[in-house]
Amino acid sequence: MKLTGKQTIAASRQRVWECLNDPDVLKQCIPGCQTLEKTSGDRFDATVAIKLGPIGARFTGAVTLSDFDPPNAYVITGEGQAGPAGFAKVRAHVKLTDDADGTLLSYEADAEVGGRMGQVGGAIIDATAKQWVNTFFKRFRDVVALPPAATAAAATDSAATASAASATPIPNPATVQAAPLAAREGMLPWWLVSVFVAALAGFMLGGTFGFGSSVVAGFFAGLIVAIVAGAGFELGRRSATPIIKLDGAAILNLLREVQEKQVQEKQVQEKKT
Amino acid sequence: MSEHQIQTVINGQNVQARVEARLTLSDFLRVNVGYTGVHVGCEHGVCGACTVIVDGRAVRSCLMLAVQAEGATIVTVEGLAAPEGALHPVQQALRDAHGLQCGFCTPGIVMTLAALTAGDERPNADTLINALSGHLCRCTGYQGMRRAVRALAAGEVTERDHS
Amino acid sequence: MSEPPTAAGRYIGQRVQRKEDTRLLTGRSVFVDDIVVAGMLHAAFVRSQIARGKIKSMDLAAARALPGVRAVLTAQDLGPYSTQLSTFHMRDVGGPRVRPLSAGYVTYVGDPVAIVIAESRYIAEDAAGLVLIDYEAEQAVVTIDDAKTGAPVHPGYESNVAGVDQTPDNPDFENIFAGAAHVVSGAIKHQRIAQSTMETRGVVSTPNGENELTIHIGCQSPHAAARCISLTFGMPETHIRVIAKDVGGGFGLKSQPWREEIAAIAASMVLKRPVKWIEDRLEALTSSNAAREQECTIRMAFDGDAKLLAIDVDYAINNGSYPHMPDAGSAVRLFFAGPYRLHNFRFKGHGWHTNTVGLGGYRGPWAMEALARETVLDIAARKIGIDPIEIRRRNLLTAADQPFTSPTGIAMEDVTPLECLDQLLKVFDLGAFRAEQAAGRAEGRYLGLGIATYVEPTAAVGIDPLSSDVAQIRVELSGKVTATLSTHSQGHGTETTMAQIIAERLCVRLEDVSIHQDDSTRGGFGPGAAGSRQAVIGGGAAIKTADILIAKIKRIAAHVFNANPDDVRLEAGLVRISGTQEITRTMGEIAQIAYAEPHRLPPDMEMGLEAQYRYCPASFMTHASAAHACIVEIDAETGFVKIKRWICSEDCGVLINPAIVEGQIAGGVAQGIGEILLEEMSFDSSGNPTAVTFKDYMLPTEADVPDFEYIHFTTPSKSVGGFRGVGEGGIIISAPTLVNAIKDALAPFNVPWEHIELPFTPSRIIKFMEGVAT
Amino acid sequence: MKPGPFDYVAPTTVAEAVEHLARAAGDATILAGGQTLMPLLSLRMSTPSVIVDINRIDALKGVSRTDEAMRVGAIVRQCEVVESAPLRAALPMLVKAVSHIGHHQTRNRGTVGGSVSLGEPAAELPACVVALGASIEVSSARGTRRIAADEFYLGAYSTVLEPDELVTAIHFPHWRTGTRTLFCEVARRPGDFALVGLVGALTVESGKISRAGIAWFGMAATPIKARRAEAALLNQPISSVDAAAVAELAIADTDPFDDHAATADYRRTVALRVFSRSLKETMRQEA
Repeated sequence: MKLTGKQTIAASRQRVWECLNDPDVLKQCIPGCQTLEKTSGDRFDATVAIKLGPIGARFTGAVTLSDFDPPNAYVITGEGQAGPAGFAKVRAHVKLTDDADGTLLSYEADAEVGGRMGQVGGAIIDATAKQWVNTFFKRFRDVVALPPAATAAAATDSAATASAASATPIPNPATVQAAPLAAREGMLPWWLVSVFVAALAGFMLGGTFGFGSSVVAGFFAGLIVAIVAGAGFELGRRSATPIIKLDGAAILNLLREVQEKQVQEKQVQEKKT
Repeated sequence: MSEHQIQTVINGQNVQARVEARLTLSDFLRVNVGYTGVHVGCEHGVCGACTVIVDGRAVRSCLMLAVQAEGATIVTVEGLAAPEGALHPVQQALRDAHGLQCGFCTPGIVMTLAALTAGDERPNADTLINALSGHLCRCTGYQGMRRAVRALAAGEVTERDHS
Repeated sequence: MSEPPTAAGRYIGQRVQRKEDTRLLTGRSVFVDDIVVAGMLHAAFVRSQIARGKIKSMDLAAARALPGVRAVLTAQDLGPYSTQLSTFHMRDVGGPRVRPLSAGYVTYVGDPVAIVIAESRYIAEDAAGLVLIDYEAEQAVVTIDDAKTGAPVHPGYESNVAGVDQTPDNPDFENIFAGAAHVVSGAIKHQRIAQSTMETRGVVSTPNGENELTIHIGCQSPHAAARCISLTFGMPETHIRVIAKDVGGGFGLKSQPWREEIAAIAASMVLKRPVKWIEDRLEALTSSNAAREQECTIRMAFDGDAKLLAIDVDYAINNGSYPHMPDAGSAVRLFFAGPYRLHNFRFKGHGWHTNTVGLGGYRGPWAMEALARETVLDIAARKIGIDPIEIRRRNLLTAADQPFTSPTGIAMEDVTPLECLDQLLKVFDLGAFRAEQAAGRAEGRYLGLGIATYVEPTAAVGIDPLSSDVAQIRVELSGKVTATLSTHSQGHGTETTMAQIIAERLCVRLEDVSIHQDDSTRGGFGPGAAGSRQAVIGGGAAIKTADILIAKIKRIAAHVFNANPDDVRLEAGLVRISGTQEITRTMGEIAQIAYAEPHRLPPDMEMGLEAQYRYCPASFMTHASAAHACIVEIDAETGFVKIKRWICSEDCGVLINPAIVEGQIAGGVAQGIGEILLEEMSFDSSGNPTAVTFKDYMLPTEADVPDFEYIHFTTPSKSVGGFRGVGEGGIIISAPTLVNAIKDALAPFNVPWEHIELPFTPSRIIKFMEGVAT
Repeated sequence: MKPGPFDYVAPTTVAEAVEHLARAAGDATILAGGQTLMPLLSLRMSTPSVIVDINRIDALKGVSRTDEAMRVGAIVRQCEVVESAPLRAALPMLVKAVSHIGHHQTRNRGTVGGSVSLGEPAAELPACVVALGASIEVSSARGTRRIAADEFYLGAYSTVLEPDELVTAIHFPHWRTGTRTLFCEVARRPGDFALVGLVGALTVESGKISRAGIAWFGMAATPIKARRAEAALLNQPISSVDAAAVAELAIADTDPFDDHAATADYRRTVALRVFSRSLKETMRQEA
């Protein structure tokens, strides 16, 4: 399935080019991207979750950059398997040219959805795949247009799955906070993080700091939920991803993270007042 | 994955069981309870072979979880004929009319027609025939089924002993 | 039973209720998935998601580690059991070597690469989902056109040609066309069809004893299945017991165990544990051997009187990757002349391999001969300017023409297509219809009449495995009758028809005859349901065996009561010996003597009351004849085709049970309706199937099939019993009948019918009506 | 085809249900009638960690009449709609459309809320809520809100619902008694999704059309409100409506696609025909 598009970006060609090669930017722009880990020069392991109503699939695979012609063009390829649900391949040839309002990004993409998704989804899945590709470039335009500092700080929706039809799904409270954590923790899976943050949200709002009883309560609540989620996880629904075992150290680190975060936030608030 | 204790009445018998959350009602009835007359033909709710009567209504048992049957009263094709062997009028009508060949889709059709003819007033042939469109049969071309339905609607069928 | 005793001994030709129905109606039937064996494990397959490519790596660790998983086996793990499958003809007829699981290279979406064995199907599927496969994908060859130019599907082959089948060269052939008054041509592209048995394929394999197997499997003959399995694994049949009590439809799909069944059996032998595999519908619509998908272009030459001079056929069939049997249309060629006075015939057929699931059998596998011939005959009639009925009258074989041998060597001595057509036209008022049609058109209603005639070749013998059938009948001490036959039913009702024949012959009550045909270790070899053969050959065997018993009963009675065997007659379950005063004994009393009182038997007579006969008709094949007519109305607004009337005029010889005969016709015609209007097993350009549920693969529903009218014309065949067979005729004839009706309805739109593509979807019909051919 | 593993909860109150949704952080799926979800689970195209079964929540049951609307609880079964005397009287067009959903056996389980929130492009109920100007009552741990049907659908199977939100009821505004029904569905076989479908209501007062609500199904990725057609009909004398012209306006709003069941061209061609025929039939209806 072929599709083409254009985006005018209010930024220099050089900056657009840099962003095209910046994993953080790519991660923010790939709808439903949950992890993007550099494995070699131009290759990144990635997990991307797509959600379409009750239909959901988590693709594990790679994003590859190739055919470089800096700062004019390259090819970005994404391939992923979602276990029984099927697989997806997107290969986009991206061209940059100067434009009155900055840079004109044009792309020619070829998308293929295979396996069950393609077999059962038919026209609807095709339409979704198109939307997915277009959403990527729309987001890219928006992110690049931000000042460089903001780009780095911009919250990703890496914790939320991409609602393919709405260009920018509103992530729920828990996951918005989860993202920076996940980013710093690097390896932590989104669901685990979000579970903890959800559990800890309670005492944060209560404004209790330090290891109070409520913290311990929140901690154990989080742990229990995490184990439940972990069980579902281990029993193979996210077939393609490595199984994460809960270990005490990771949990303590995570808790410390949250503590630090609160202290920082508290300081910020005090400055404001 | 969560497990659940359920209590149901199946073909007049109290059944208590512990089931995995994901177990479908059709598999529960076939494997756990042993009512293999519930036939699984597509597992996506189109063929109708797995149709059973849940709380008086004909439903696809492949489109329900076993855990959802908690507290429900279920009738499968095994629960229709009289103990001494007299066929249910629906079964008799289908037999008289040669309404089946391989017989795999038959239990579902029997259950749909049994549910619709259970009430006091007799449904007309159109109502029954429209409900037949929810069942797929690859053998018969639906000829005998339609004859059976017309006979049922006309009240021409009586139970007969086949023990 | 509902038959009063007075009916005893009067069964052939009666619409008796089926013996199998009470168990099927009450849920007491036994289909494969109903079998539970102690220690049984459950199988699910890991299948290729791509149509073609090399397997670079397969990561089975996560799947093997999952609790409840007993094994994840690849082709290598099956070891000696990763064996070559035998074809439908049970011998190597060329084509790729087919193994239960693919290793290293996949050739269609659904190609099984590993089998997971677990404590439940749920867990097996969990584990299958955990297997990670890294492929090096290759360009898939999906259509016949792709196959002609694409790289060979099977490495080591020079091309994608699966086979070539053609008639010998005839230098004068083109001259016939050059000199013909009329030359008419037409081309048909037939979509791929999924047999869609309501019970999917399935097997429960139990290894036991010393290298023995007990196998419950969905099949069309336990004997054929046992033989296939024995050849595949190099085991003697004697070590294999195949049981198939109730089977939910076969239609050719279950004519032999294929890759998945064999893989499950192999796994049970590797693990030494009972293994169950039940195909789910997604597997059935992606990985079960499908059918049809052919392209056929034909030319017909006629003289000035619309007499058929010659037919020229160019045929191609998409075999897919691993067909049950590589085919280039040999059966299509064989039967193309049909019921017509044809002398000159040329056929060129090509079979192609593609990266799609292989083809298997489907009711009337040669049906393209009738579809192409009958639809182009209609084009010819219009072109020549005579009625489609008239062009058939001028060319159909008459009694005077027979015996007649077709250009492909098919001998016909007593076919009656013309008589069937005449019978049909007695109940159908052609003139009245044409008037109604004209009136309709005036007000924008589009009615059409389709007529087609054909002969159905049935009961072929001498093509392995198609052969004889055997019947073993014994009168028990109780006087009740047990019969074991090599026939088999997947809905055919042979349990009833065979009992009708035996009860009639032995003059006993139908309910006193029980039929066994579900176990390969009982009775003897028979190919079961294939080629519309069981009534003719199984029925013949039942009659011959019963007659042996009757003779013995008469000899015993005559000997015991000092009478002449000719004075002994069987009547209503009794043996009557006429003489000065008539003596009457029950069948049981005679059996008592036969089994228990040797001194009362004639000298040298073998004890007991049991007999066996293996029957094979004298002729290579028998023929049934038919003419069908249907009337359609096409909705000008939506292009929907409504079938308003359908008349089947058939001659399948002596009817055993008219209700069962009509059931065979109706089922076939309904399948033909699905073929023309609804069903399509479609693929995307990369070979991924796109009609994998019953929402997308559209089977006819009750609303799509009209009430059928039947006319039975019963010319006894020369085989014992006079039966002719009827299994495949309905689907073969219904397709052209319906196409012709649709063409007739759309006559006002001047559609160029020379090239048609099936199915006739509403989208295509609307295009026809807009004058745009697809 | 067996569902993958998940946890199952069957709350008895809306509060419990939305609590479960919030806790699952977007990884829960709501089980209503299950007539679409169950196949997706069996195909493993839906792999939630938690299934929240709402069938035991009494607050989601039943049909009631408020001053401004008929309130249909989210888990009112489709068969109940067809059998409901109040709905037959108040919203005959809804009842007619619902009687075309799937088959007898699936209507016995399938729910109103389930079909509305799924947003299958070729389904009857989403078109009904759009045509009749319904509003969708939604709850989450963050509160409740009402969403106008107009703004509810974003694309195939995608709506403005947040992952933690639950549809609790549909409010169908009252249409003056005697409002006429506009309905037509073209499907390959009984129970199949529509190739072309339209549903609508026309209120006629003293010979003039005083209110019109019309929507297509199967004609785009979402139900399509035939706004231009509605505007053109408003205040027109019912007797002198140019049905063909209105049909042209109606399909102008659609964006049909090709699939295995029909081509986009077919849908357009046939939509034009059935709209104008159905409208003519509606014009002839006795008020």
